[in-house]
Order: sequence, then structure tokens, then C-alpha cells
Amino acid sequence: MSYIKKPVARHPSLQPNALGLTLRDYEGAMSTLCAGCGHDSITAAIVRALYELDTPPHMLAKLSGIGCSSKTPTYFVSGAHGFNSAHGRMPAIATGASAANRELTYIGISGDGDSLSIGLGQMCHAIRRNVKMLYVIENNGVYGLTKGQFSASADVGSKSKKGEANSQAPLDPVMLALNIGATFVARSFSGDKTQLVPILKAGLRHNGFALIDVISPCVTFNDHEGSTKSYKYTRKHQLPIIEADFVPFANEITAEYPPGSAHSVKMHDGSVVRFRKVAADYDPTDRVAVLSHLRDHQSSGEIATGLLYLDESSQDMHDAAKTVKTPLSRVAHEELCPGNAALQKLQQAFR
Amino acid sequence: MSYIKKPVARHPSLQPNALGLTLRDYEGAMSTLCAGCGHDSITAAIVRALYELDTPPHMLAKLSGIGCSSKTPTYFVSGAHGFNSAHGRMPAIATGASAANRELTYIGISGDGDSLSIGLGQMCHAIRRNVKMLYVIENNGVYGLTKGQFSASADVGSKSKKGEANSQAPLDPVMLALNIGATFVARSFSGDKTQLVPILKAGLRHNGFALIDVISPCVTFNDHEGSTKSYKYTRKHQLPIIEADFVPFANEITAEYPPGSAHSVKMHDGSVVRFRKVAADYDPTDRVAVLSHLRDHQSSGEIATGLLYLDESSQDMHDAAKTVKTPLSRVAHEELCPGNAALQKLQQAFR
Amino acid sequence: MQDALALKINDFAFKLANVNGTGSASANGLIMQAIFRMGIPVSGKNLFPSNIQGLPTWYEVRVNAKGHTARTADYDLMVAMNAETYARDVKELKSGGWLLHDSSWPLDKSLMRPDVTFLGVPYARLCTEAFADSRERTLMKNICYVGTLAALLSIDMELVAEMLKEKFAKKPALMESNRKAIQLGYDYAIEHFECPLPLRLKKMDATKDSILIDGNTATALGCVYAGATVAGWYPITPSTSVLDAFKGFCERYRTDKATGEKRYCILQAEDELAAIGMVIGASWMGARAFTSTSGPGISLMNELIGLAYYAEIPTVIVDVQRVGPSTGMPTRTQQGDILLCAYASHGDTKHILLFPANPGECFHFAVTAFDLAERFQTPVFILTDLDIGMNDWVVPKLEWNDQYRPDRGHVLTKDDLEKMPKFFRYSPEDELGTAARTLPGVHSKGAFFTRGSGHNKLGGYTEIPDEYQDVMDRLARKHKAARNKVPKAIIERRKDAKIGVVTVGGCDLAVREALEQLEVQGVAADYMRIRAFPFGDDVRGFLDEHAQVFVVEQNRDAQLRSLITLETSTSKEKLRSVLAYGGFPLQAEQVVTGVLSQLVERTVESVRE
Amino acid sequence: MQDALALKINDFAFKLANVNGTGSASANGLIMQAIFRMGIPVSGKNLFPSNIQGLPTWYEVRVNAKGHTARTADYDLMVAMNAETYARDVKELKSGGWLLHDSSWPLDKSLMRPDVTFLGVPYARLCTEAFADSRERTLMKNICYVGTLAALLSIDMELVAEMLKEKFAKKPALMESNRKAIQLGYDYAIEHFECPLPLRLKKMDATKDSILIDGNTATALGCVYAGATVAGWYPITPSTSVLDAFKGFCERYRTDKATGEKRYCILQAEDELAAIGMVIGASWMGARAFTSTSGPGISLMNELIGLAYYAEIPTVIVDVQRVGPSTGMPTRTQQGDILLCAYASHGDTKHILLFPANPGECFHFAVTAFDLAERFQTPVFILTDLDIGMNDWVVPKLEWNDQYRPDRGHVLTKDDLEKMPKFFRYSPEDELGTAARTLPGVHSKGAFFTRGSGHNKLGGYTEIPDEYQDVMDRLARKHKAARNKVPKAIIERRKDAKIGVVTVGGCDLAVREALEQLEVQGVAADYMRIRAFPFGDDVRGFLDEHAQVFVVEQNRDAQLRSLITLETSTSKEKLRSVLAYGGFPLQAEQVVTGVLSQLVERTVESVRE
Ligand SMILES: Cc1ncc(C[n+]2csc(CCOP(=O)(O)OP(=O)(O)O)c2C)c(N)n1
Ligand SMILES: Cc1ncc(C[n+]2csc(CCOP(=O)(O)OP(=O)(O)O)c2C)c(N)n1
Ligand code: SF4
Ligand code: SF4
Ligand SMILES: [Mg+2]
Ligand SMILES: [Mg+2]
Repeated sequence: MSYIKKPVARHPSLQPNALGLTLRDYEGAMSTLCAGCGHDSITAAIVRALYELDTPPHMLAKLSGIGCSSKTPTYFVSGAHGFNSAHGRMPAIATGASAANRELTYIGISGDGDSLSIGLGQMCHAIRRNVKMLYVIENNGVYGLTKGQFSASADVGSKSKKGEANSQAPLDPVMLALNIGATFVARSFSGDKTQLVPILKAGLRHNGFALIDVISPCVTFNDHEGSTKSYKYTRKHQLPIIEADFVPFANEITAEYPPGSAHSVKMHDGSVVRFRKVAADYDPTDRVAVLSHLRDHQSSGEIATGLLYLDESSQDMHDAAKTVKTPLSRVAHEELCPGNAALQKLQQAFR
Repeated sequence: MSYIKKPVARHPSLQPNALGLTLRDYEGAMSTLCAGCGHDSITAAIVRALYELDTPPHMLAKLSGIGCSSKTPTYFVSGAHGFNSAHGRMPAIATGASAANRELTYIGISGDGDSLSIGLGQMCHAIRRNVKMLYVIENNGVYGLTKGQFSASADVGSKSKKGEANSQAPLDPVMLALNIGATFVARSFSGDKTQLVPILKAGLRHNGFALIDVISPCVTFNDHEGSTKSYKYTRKHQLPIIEADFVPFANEITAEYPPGSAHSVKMHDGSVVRFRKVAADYDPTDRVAVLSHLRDHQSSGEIATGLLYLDESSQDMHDAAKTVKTPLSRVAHEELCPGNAALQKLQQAFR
Repeated sequence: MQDALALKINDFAFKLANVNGTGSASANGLIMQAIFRMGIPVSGKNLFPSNIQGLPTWYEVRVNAKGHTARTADYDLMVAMNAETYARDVKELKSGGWLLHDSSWPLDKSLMRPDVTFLGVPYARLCTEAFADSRERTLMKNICYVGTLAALLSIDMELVAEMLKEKFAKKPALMESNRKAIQLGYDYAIEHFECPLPLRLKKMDATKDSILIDGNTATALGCVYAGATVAGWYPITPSTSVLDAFKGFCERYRTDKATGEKRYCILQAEDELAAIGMVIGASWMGARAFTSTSGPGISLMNELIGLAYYAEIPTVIVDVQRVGPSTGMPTRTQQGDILLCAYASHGDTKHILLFPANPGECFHFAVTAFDLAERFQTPVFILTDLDIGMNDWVVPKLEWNDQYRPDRGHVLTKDDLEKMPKFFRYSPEDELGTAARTLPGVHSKGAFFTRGSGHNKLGGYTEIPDEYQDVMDRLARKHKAARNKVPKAIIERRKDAKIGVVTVGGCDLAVREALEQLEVQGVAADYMRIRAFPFGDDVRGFLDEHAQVFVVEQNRDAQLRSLITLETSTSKEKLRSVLAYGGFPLQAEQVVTGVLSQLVERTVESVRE
Repeated sequence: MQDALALKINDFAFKLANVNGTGSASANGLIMQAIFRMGIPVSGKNLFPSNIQGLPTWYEVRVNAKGHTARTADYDLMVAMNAETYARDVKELKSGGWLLHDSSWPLDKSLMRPDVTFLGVPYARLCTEAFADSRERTLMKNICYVGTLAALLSIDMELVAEMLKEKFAKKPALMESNRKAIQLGYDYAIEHFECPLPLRLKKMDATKDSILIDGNTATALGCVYAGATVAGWYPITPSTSVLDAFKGFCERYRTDKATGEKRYCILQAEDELAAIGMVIGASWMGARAFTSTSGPGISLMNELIGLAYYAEIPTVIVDVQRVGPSTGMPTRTQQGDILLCAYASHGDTKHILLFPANPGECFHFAVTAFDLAERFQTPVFILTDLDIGMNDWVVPKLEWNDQYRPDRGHVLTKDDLEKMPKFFRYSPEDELGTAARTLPGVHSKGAFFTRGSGHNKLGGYTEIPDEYQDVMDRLARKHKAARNKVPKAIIERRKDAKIGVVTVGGCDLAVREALEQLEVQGVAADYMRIRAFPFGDDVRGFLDEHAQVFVVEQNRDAQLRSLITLETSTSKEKLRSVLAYGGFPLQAEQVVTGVLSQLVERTVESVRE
């Protein structure tokens, strides 16, 4: 833990957003993570994204499982509703929460252990349901809070602090998510805030499950030589293959970006994600193409980053279920209880 | 349940195998499944595969979770060690069993509910560990034993008996397994025994986790019009894209099939899998190619079947862990207990 | 033979042996319903296998004018339609009874019984002659015996006809073949047997204000009326039909006719760990949410139940108990999850349990469960069992008070929050040991951080002993405060009763019947049926009043008795157990012998002393 | 000030306040080890946060010639190295005590205490002058105070030097800087303070036949010696180090020097549901297998524990208890899983529990656990806790009997099978209520079908009540039969003792110390430490002998007392609870007040009566 607050915290932009709130209003308690932990940079990016999106703090629900990563919801937006739940169970809890109140904005923070080991099943099924939420995996290749065991995202050959090499094939959340039909898939690096912030914003506006896998080095247990999740290694191998700008509804100039074109995708709420390709002929709306494209980078040892895939046409959980627009938690009892007359009528069938 | 035994059972080939056992010796208790259930045909194929491979019954361990599919281990090889465990937990139990005794042959039987819902995490991690076992998913798109709810493998739009359409994207065990690094991936159809038997045999000989997804219609809850897992639908859309013959070690003529060539793959124990391509330029040893190939079929609504992918070069769980060849369950106590002298020596470090 | 048996009117039992998946369910349902409509107290117990098609299955019907409709194993009549179990079925029939069988095939002479009257009807032949389609022939064979029984037991054929009309209103063809089959069986009986048997039915009007309903349907209905909007569940016998019914009712009552929009959200989870997680998430957001499962599911929910307890999130869990341990016998009934549910999860935890005894109580307790869960901000379990949940019961018509409004417990409104300087989740403590909560999205001041890790009374993270204990002690007080807010026990006293008999849930009818029999044998006992945990003063009072108390329950380890021992001041010495845990619904006989045998013991002992 | 305090030799306590992740652990370890090597009974309690780096952490050392080394909260000396907690730390120090602090910065005057002697050493300055590298400066600051304490408490510097040699044999540079830092702190003290303090250490030879070891290491060692070959686990504080140690020992003793082949297989599972599954699979195959976890893990294993119980598969589960419910306080100690483990899973289940009190017993009970698990073919829990598992304890050297051979229980050999006509898994029943099992792959006749669903005594699937009950009743007999095969209780009697005090596990030292204090105050009590469940005749005997029994345990709900109440004939009335559950190791004071307060109550009551 660092007694000095993170940079962002030290010099908050005093510029208020549309709600009249400053960046500082989106901060949380002081981090208790190790100084230099990648997770803290992600926290800072989340703070900025929410601030720039003018999110009313109390309309935000931030959930997590258990782990160093899962501690971070305490470190942003004190004014939001937080739930630091149980190890690997956040996806189901978020699903239920969203079922009950579709009005709030949901952010789930998880770790590679929390999401790819104990929580693998729940994460995959939350993706299948396309629960409307931003799902952040703070991926460091180890179990930080339990002191550095390999996680399921550790690469083959990656060395532990004690020097032993991991022998099991890694689970790549990006590939996995694309494979099982995720509608928003991104990868970034805690050290690359410029890339991170717009992706987070787009994810927060996505009409469904927005998964972002963020390589987030664990300085204490996995930042050494031989680790493939260290700052050094990631800086060396990270390759932004597509850049995304998020253009909120207001400032949108539709003329320029014919909706549907591969260059810009119109979000559910009218805002637009504008893609600027870095890698030639990369189409972030073609799942199959994206998959093979990523495989190529993988085999050449590169970590492709960016908002890799986006399908805004899909239905989220509520669309598919045809749930009322009013949050179920607010539907009046009268609208829910059929009453005695109906009961008596019904019981004629029970004779 | 049919009071008459399945055909195979009625006319057992009286021809004894190398162990002097006939087909009948590989049968189990009478099936209590619905007459016509796809699972029973798979049982019959397993019986034949084991008979043809001359497997000593008591050297076989058959495990399952819970479900109609998971009941089937009772219906084959009465002389084997059976374990009908708990819903979704068979992969872990099989992993532990194999860790304790690597000499036995392991068959795990599961269902789409057992493997893709409650057991998804465990199946994926068993694949990661490359546990040496044949893993059969008897896939009918529903929870049979609990009377027909959609499972995670139900296709979008597939109709339930009551007529409602499934809205969630299906999990495809084949794609999933390929994606997370499975070393043997196959798909077949309970109605296609000729294709099934050689695949099962190859899987039983594979040096790692051999996954075979078998479409196995549920005649009672998912064999109606509008279902995409019915006999009719599957017969119509199944497309064998690659044929595999299994050539046991003995009868192998290495000359003809240069090992390593795409046409034939030499198994760990010396036997050979010979591929005969149906689809042109299909290479069952090239993961990426296989993936895109399968996607193409998928998008054109075809169910590609066959031994789709095989990597015999990989290490199984024990190879990776460098476990002794002797089953751990048989290692003598003397070899495990360091004894008092060692204990006294060790304790000098505890002063 | 027959004279051996006196005339038995509205007081007998019969059993039907079938093969499952052959339509016998609907035939047996018809019989049960007809008797019900004749105004006679009746019960039907479906003893089915954990299998979909082809295995033996039985259905037991008991009629009893006095309303004693608990299960009984002494059958006056056996309908033996399953060749596979024929031998066993013949044996089970009581001496002097009648056995109805399909005489299309010769009877196995070795299985004849001189003390039983065999009535043969060539069902297979009759149906082969009458019906063309082979599948129809098998199905109608079973419908056919409905007619025969109508003749033998004098079931009102008018009623039967009426029921067919209602049942097959939309399927005239099916109605016709059913009618035909029934008539066939009826005519054959009239023609060949002396009908009715001394065993017969006579119209009463004991059921006109009652309905025929299973517990799971009633539970689901209760959840709808309580205003539950979110359900997270995973299929498991015998609880699946709770969600089937909930879905049905929601489609009917909660779907906007115009837009098709749904005022509910049912989530079929990937497993029970997810199901309970969804319920916790939804309740956290302020919706009324529940899950329904059985033993194995409770085991899997164990970790998150502790989270809901410690983070104080209202959670309603329906446990339709089946036979454990492990997979056990999924289609058999038991009360084996009492202790597990009372103390579910690691660390120090205690929960609220409700024990309905019949579908009527399932309906009302479902509503109570939500009120208690929100009032005490904690998990509440509704423990029913397979017998209550899946069998049809005759219960008084359900009534609903339209004045009912959900008890949301201590929840702060927008205005409350507006007025207060600062909100803390876990204090101040009110008289129930709870503290005010807020619902997300209502007001910026209402935001707080929920956690399953150590927290102090302000909701802040803590690792300080006193702060931790502070909250844990309040949770203990809270559970204690629930004592007299939960449903009271049902207590029935008898003159000069020396002993007390305590029971729970589905044991009700059998125990009440047993007490009558005991009284006849000179043993008067007071009765108490516990309906909730924690135990209220009424329960404690009853226990204190009696020098000897028998606890009747359906499990091996005397779980209710254990809970009483731990959670009341009753001395163990006076508690004795009567246990039945084979998986079939409890019978009065089991209770009578259980009590008598130990009364004897007792005297022997006192002699010894 | 100092004269206010008499000379205290080998009988005092001090506390060190640090920031975690700054190397204080190794400094504190050095001190503890040095005192141990001086032959003085000592204990060290590490009170650390659930965090990796930067939060407050404390280490408490108690030396006591008489061997009373349970935790005590009355500190004679405070080493206050953490600015963040300085205020709290000053307060906690007892009157007349000493406070050692870093005088590089001025002291906050408002926090001065007249009744305390403040000893300032400019650690930061000293280290900045002495060391170049900044990281080294922070680390050495902590090492530095080791020297000061050596001077103040007269810790033998020779010993310290020796220890450094051993510790840094391979890192001469590190050794040098450590030596230097310690010397700095030492010299400064000698120069500025009157050393040693009246508080001081004097060599004894009470520890020469002892070792310094934590419970998790000892448990792991026991598993190695028991011949466990398969471990399935998932990381969780405070149990992770069991597997770290097991791995270390296996690499050392079970790896073939030549081939590098391993005679063990450790599976880091994806979660606890998988971990227990792996153990069950491996045990089914005949290997000795175990898992190690803490509360949340036990909750997740709940379903499969029932499978192991019902299918009768030997299973060894280590539960290093931490504070619940839910995530609770992961780095604090408690005994809150006793009831959960005793009855884990749905349906009727009962398990065998072992309760080691210190690392020595952890070693031996680990071996016992495997013997019992195989002998009774059932799950066996080893319940330790964070205090036992993660703190270093002084225990007698471990001895191993090379004659030991695993008790595999009732297992049929190839020959046995050869001779017998047919093998049935669950019968015949032997005197322990178990039946013979076979190991897969041994003989064709040995094959059988294992299931968690209903089965009869031949191992066949069943849904028939009697057949099901048959097996369930045997399981109950089996658990009962284990009573006198489990480790006996430790019983210590006192002359004219009127009351009995019962406790379990890590409460041992504190309770024994408390009983001495009580005796001084005229309250003589007999002592019993329960070491296993089911309770043996020894336990029952002790309970029967005493008219009043106090049960001391570390949880809120009196879980051990509850288990005694349910599983013995002891009347509840005579059982009283002394509970401590804040998360720190138990102190004698808590026991003394707990007992006295209730003794008083008692008399008051009797007056009332
Ligand atoms: C049921 C359960 N099992 C195990 C643990 C212990 N545990 C806490 S965090 C954690 C892993 C965290 O790893 P990850 O999700 O990658 O987060 P990180 O600390 O690396 O950010 C584990 C195993 C737990 N809290 N609960
Ligand atoms: C923990 C648990 N939850 C739920 C169940 C109920 N259950 C039994 S089988 C089954 C699903 C089986 O579906 P599948 O695996 O596809 O097998 P199938 O019957 O379709 O062959 C379920 C949910 C259970 N036995 N255990
Ligand atoms: S241990 Fe690793 S993941 Fe955890 S806070 Fe420290 S650096 Fe971050
Ligand atoms: S229900 Fe379906 S899956 Fe089960 S046995 Fe019948 S046909 Fe097979
Ligand atoms: Mg991690
Ligand atoms: Mg299925």
C-alpha cells in the first residue's frame, strides 16, 4: 500500500463533469494494495471513465469476488453501491442484481483466479446470458492474495518467483469469450491508460456483457524475469491492433460515420465507438476473422490489445426475456399480486 | 426401458477376443433408459470398442456424474470398476483416480447438463490437465432425467416440447475443447455406430484427454419437430468430414503410413489412427485450420462429425508431473515414508 | 371370502401397480379426483422411481370419512397391472382383500392366495379389440381400469364423464377414447362381478370447500402472491415443479397482454451455487427473490448462505427434501435437512426455518418467508418434502387478504435519507436486532459497501476483535428476536394427557391419527406440531409442561429432536424419538408402535430403578 | 519508574508493531528463535492483516519459565515501529512498561505516558548512515531493533551470530548487512540505556529436546510419513502452507535422485469442489489422499463429503479454521467449523473429527487420520486453526516408529478374492460396522459399482425402504464403533476438584494456565481436552463424574458444547460455556473470568432457589 495517493488522485482534474462532479468525486478509499500493483492503475482508469461518462455515483453498482483485484471496488466511487462477495461467485450475483434492477450501471471486477479457476463456469454462463455489465479481469497470472500460486492464465513456461515453470496450457479469457459468443471483447494493459479509458467507456455503454481482460502485473509475486505477465514482458510484447474512440451520444456527428460500417459502431444509447485500425484489414465486427487474427498474433508471441470485438446488435438478458423496462425491484405490489378474486377463480381448476 | 435387450446384446459375436472374452462379457446390466434413447446406442458402441481393444474388464474404470447419460456406466462391462458420482463432479474424481492409478483405462460418461452447466469448470480444467481418459458427452440438448429443460447445448431457436424456443447461445463442447487446448476432439452421432466405434477406440488409446461429443437424441423430451437434437434433424444435418480407422499396434504396417504425415497419426502405444479425408484439405492435426473449418460448417448449419482433431505429441498429466510409472496406489510404504532417521536429521533445521 | 370382511364405506385403501411412462398417472389422477368430488376425504401417494420410463411405479389411494388420509400400507384392494412386480403386489394385499388384474394372460398359479379374491378383466384384449393404434392400446389399458374401479367401488360415473369433458375440452378425440375405455372397464365389471364390493364409496360433503393441490404448486402460488419477481434455480427432483408452476402463474398473471412484457425474471442457473448467487444479488437490489432446490442443492449453496447471513441479505430458499445422503433416493421423501439448514455454512450461523405440513401452509408460509426474510434481513428456509411437494392433497380453499402489503422490514426511503446526515448500514440497532438498509439507486446517501469479510457496525472493514464481535452478537440477538415473530406451533390437548408428542411438517396427519389410536389404547397424549425455528415461547411452554415428550420425525438422526435439545432449555432425558426414514410417507402405525414400545421400555426401566 | 517494577526473569511479554511486507517477520523470527535456543519456553503470535504489503501487523512474544506460553495481552515492552498504529500501541502497554521507538522523528508529546519508560533509538538515521540502498535501509531498520532487544533483554549475541551464519550460509552479503544492523542496534542500546532492563532473559535448558515448528508444516510432515501420495487442494489462508510444506517434503524425500520421477502427485485444483473430488477419486483407487482447506472450502466440499460418507470412501480433510462466517477474517483464528464438520452434507451424516492442540499433535494426528479413514472407510477431519497452523510453537522433538505400517482397514487381497465365490462391497459387516473393500485393478472378482444413490448391502441400486435403512443403520453403527478407536482425551485431575473444565485444540495452554490461577484463587478444577469425535468412554466418564462442567472454546455458538450435548448422555444443565471468538488466540485471563463469573452466578441462583 502506498501512503501517497495515486497520481490521478493527487491532481484531480478540477473540471466538473455534466453532473458538476469532479474526478475526485469518483475516487474511493485509499488503496491497500502493494505500491506499484497494476490493479491500482486500472482503478484510476475506471475512475476517469465513470467521471467522463457523467455516471451518477449512486446509480452505479460495483461488484467483485475475492482477491487483491476484487478488493479494488473499495478504491473507486465511494458513492456507489459496492458488493465484495465470495470467491468466483460475482457473475451470478451480478446477474441476479441486474435481473432485479436493470436501471443501474454494473461493473464487475475480478481476477484471473476468481474468473478462470473457481469462477470459470459462472463467468461463461454470464456471457451466455449476455448480462448487461462491464466485466473487468485484472489478469496477473497468479493468485496474488494467496501469495503467488500460478493461476489458469499463467503461460506455459512462465516462471514462478521460486523459479519453477508452469506446464499447463493457459486459459485465455479473450479467446474463450469470443468462442462462446461474447458480444464485447477487449484486452488491454494496466500500463496503457490511453487505450484503457475509451474501452472502459464503450464497455460501460455496451448493451450486454462487456469483457475486458487487462494484463495487470503483480509486482510482488509475478513481476520478475521469466514471468510473462511482468511489466517488462508485457510492454515488450503488447501490440495494439485496433484503436477505439468512444464518442458519447451528444457529441456525435452521425454524418461522418455511416452506422454499421466497420469503422464505427453505433451503441444502443446512440453513442458511437469509432475504430481506427492499426493492423490492416482488421474487422472488429467479424467474430471468425477476429479469432483467426488473434491466433496469428498468439502464435507469433504477441499480446494483441484493443477493443477486439464488438457486436452491438445482440439482445441483452432482459431483451431476450422481454422483462418490463421498470426495474422489477420497483414494480408496485399491486402489479405483482393477482389478488383474491383471481385466486378464487384459479382454484376452480383445482377441484 | 425396453425389456428386450439391445440388438448387440441379443446377438453377441461369439468370436472371442485376445483375452478369450466375447462381446457379451463386455455388457452390463439391462438398460433402464427409455426405449430408443440415444444413450443406449452409445453404450453398445462402447461395449464393442472395449471388446475389440481386448481391454481386461477389471482394468477399466468407468465414471459418470448424474443424469440419464450418467446412468449408462451400469449398462456396460459389469466386470469393470464403476463410479456413478455426483452431478458435474466426475472430471475431478476421474482426475484424482488417474493420479492414484495410471495403469487403468478411464472412461468418463457425462451429459450436456452434467458437463456444460454444473460441470463446465471441472471439464475445462480436466482438459487443461490433459488427464488420460476417454470423456464422452452424450449430448441431447436437454436435461433428460429432470424432464426436459433446455441445457447449455440447446441451439438458439430450438423448440422445447412445450413449444418455447431457446434464446441463449449454445456452448459447443467441440469448439470449446479445441479452443482451450484439448489434444483429442471428436464429434459423432449415436445413430452412426460405424463412425463411433473407431473413434472410441482411438480415444481409449490416446495419451491424454480424449473428448467425444456424441449427439444422442432424447426420444422422450427432445425428439420432436423443431428440435435441433432430434434423430431426424441430426440425420439430416450430420456431415462426416473426416474418417478415422484405428489400427491396433499389432496389425500396423508402418511402411504405408509415414508417421507424422497428416494421413496417419501414430499413437503413444504404437497403434495408428489412419485418416481418410472426406472434405478436401482437412488436416486433423492443425488446430487453427480445424477451428476455422468447423466454423464454416457451423455457419452453413452443418454438424461436422468425425475425429476432428488429434495431437498425440502432447504430455498427459503424469508426463507433465513426472510421476513414477508404478501406480501411486501400489508404491510400497517403505518408498513413501522417510523413516525416523530422516526425521531426526530434518528436525535439526527446526531448532 | 367376502363375508369375511364387513361392509367398508368410505374407509379403505387401495394400491395401483403400474409401469411408469404408460399413462397410469392420468388414470390414477382421475380416480383420486372423482373421489374428491364425491366429497370424501382422500389422499393419493405416488411412489415413483428415479427413472423416466419403464420401471415399476405405484399409486396408493386412501379414503377415510374421518379425514385420516395419511399413508397406510394395509390395502383392501390391489390393482396389479405390472407383470414385473406382480408377485410382490399379491403378497402386500391384506387378507380378505381383492386383487384386480389383467386376465388377458393366465395367472401364475403359484401366486394365488386362498384369502384373496382375484378379479380378472382382460384389459389387453378389450383394448386391442377396441383401439387401432398400438400406443393408444397401452395407454387405454390403464384408463380402462378406471371404469372397473368405478363399478367395484361405486364411483359416480356422471362425475367421471364431467371430468373427462373438462380435461379434454380441447381434445374431443382423446376424450372419446377415454370415455370408451372407461365404459369398457365399467361394463365388464358390472357384467362379471357382483358390484359394488362391500368396499365402497358413498357421497359426502366433506370436501366442497376444499381443493386438490400439490405443495410445490401452492409454494409457487405463494411466491407469486408475496410479490417475488426474481427466481434463480437449477432443476432437481422433487423441487423442479415449484419453478414450473411459478413460471406458469407468472405467464398468466404477470405478462402484459398488450406488450408481452414480463413483470418477473426467471433465471435457470447453471448450478445451485449460481442460483443462490442470483437470489442474493436480486435481493441486494431490493427485489423479492427466491430459489427452490433439494438436499444436494442446499449443500452446494452452503458457502453463499453464510454470505447472506453475515452480510444480512434477505434470501428465501425452498428445500423440498428428498432422501439423502448424497444423491440418495431422489424420488423418496425424508426430513433429513433440518440440522443442515438450521446451521448452514461455516463459522457461527443460525437461520430461520419454516415447516409447512401441507400445500395450504406451503402457500401461506411462502408469503411469511419473504416477510421474515426482509424483516430480519437474513436467509429463510421453507422446508417441505417430496410427499408434500409432489403429491396431491385435499386442503381448504386458499383465501387471500387483499389488504396484505409486503413487510419490507427496516428500509429507508428517499425522504428518510434526505433528512439524515449520514447513513450507516449496520447501526443503529432496532428492537429486532436489525438495522436499517437502503435499496440501491434510491438516493446517493443510501450507498454502502456490502461485504462477506469482517465488518464493524458502521459497515466498515475490520479485523478488530471487539468490532467483529459487536456485529456477531447482534446477529445472535436478531435470531433470538425472531422467536415470536415466526408462525406459532399447532397445539392440541387431550384430557389427562400424560405425554406430549411433538412433530413437524408432513408427519402431521399420521401423528394425529396415531394419537387417536393411542387414546383408544389408553394412552392420552397432547400434540404439538412445530412450524418454525427459532422456537417460540409456545413451543418452549409445551415442552416444559410435559414430563415425557416423543419427537416424531422422518430421518435417522433425530434432527428435530437435536434442534430442540440445543435450542430450548428442555432436558434431553425427557425427549424420546420416533423415527421413520425409509423414504415413504409416514404411517400412523409407525407412530403408535414407536410410542408404545418406548412407553414399555420406560416402565421396565422404572422397575429397574 | 523502573523500581516500580520488580526484576522479571524469563517471565514477561512484549509486542512488536510493524508494517507488513517490510521484513519485520524475519527480525521477529530471529528474536523468537534466539530465546528458544537460550532454552527458555517461548511463544510468538503473528497478528497479521489480510493484505500483502503496507498494513499494520503485530508480533507478540511471551517467555515463561513455567511454560505458560499462551497468548497474553499484558505487555511489559512495546516495540513501536509503525507510525500508523503508534497511538494504539502506546495505550496497550502496561503501566511501568518500556516503549522502544524510532527516535529519528520527534515523539508526539500528546501520546507520552508518565508511567512508561520511552527508549528512543534513531533507527532510520542509523540505517541511512550505514546502508546505501533504500530498500535495504527499510529492511535493516527492523533487523536493527533485534540488536537493541538483545541488549535490553540480554539475548545471547553469540547465538544470534550463529543463527545468522546458518540462515544466510548461502548469502554472505546479506549476512553481513544483517550482522551490521544488529550490531548497530546493540551498541546504541549499550551506550544510551542501562542494559539489561530488570526485564530479562536467563539461559535455561527447557527446550533442548524441543523444536520450533508451525502446525501446518507438522501436518504436512505427518501426511508424508503416513504415506499420502495424492493431494488435491486450492489455495486459501490459513491452510496454504500445509501444501507448500507437503510439496517441499515430497521433493526432498519422494523424488528419485536418478530419474527425477516423483512418488507423489499434487493437484492444484480449480476450486475446493474439485479438490475434494480429486481426493475421493484417488482414495477410491486405493491411494492415501488428502486435501487441506479452511471454512469456505469446507462449505464448498459439503456435497461431496456426503458422497464419501455414503459411498464409504476414505477421505482425509484438513480444516485450518479461520474466523467466519463467509470470508470473515481470513487471518484471524477461531474454532467455528466444529458443528459443520461433524454433520457436513445434506441428509443424515456423521463424521470423525480429530482436534490437535499443537504442531506435535498435528504430526501424529495426520497419521491417525489416514488410519481411521481407511479403517472406517469414511471422511476424517483434522481440525486445527490459524494459531496452531501458522504460528511457531515449541514442541518436543518428533519421534517416528519405523515399525509403523498403514492400517488399510478391511481390504481384500488378490488371494482373498481368488478364494471367495463372489464379492459384495457392503457385506458382510464386521465388528466395526465396516465391510471389506477392494482396490481397483487387483482382481477381476474385486470389481464393484460405487454410487452416491440408494444402494443395498450388496452394493446394488435400491429404492426399497428396508434395503436403504439397512445400510444407513450400519453407517450409524460404524460411527459409534469409532468411539474408542480415536485418540483419547487428555485428562488432568486436581485434588478436591469440584468442577470440570473441558476444552479442545489450541485452547489447551491458556486453559491449563487458567486452571493454575483458579486453583490459587481456591477453585480447583479437573481438566479434560477432547481430542476427537465421536466421544469415547473416557470423555463420557469425565462428564458424568462432574456436577458442573465448563466448556471452553473459541466460537460464538458453543459448538463443542452443542456436540457434547447431542452426542453424550450428559445433561445440558451442568454444562456451561466460556467463549472467546474475537479472532486472537485465547488468553488465560479470559478463561479465569469466564469461569469465575459463572461460579458467582451459580451461587446467586442457589440463593434464589
Ligand atoms: C472459497 C474460497 N477459496 C479460496 C479462497 C482464497 N483466495 C482468496 S483470493 C484467491 C485467489 C485470488 O486470485 P485472483 O483472482 O487472480 O486475484 P489477485 O489476488 O491475483 O488479484 C484465493 C484462492 C477464498 N477466499 N475462498
Ligand atoms: C447438485 C445437483 N443438482 C441437480 C440435480 C438434478 N439433476 C439430475 S440429472 C440433471 C441433469 C441431467 O442432464 P444431462 O447431464 O444432460 O443428462 P441427460 O439426463 O440429459 O442424459 C439434474 C439437473 C442433481 N442430481 N444434483
Ligand atoms: S500481491 Fe500482487 S496483486 Fe496483490 S496487491 Fe500486491 S502486487 Fe497487487
Ligand atoms: S428421458 Fe431422454 S435421455 Fe433420459 S432415458 Fe429417456 S430418452 Fe434417454
Ligand atoms: Mg490474479
Ligand atoms: Mg442431456
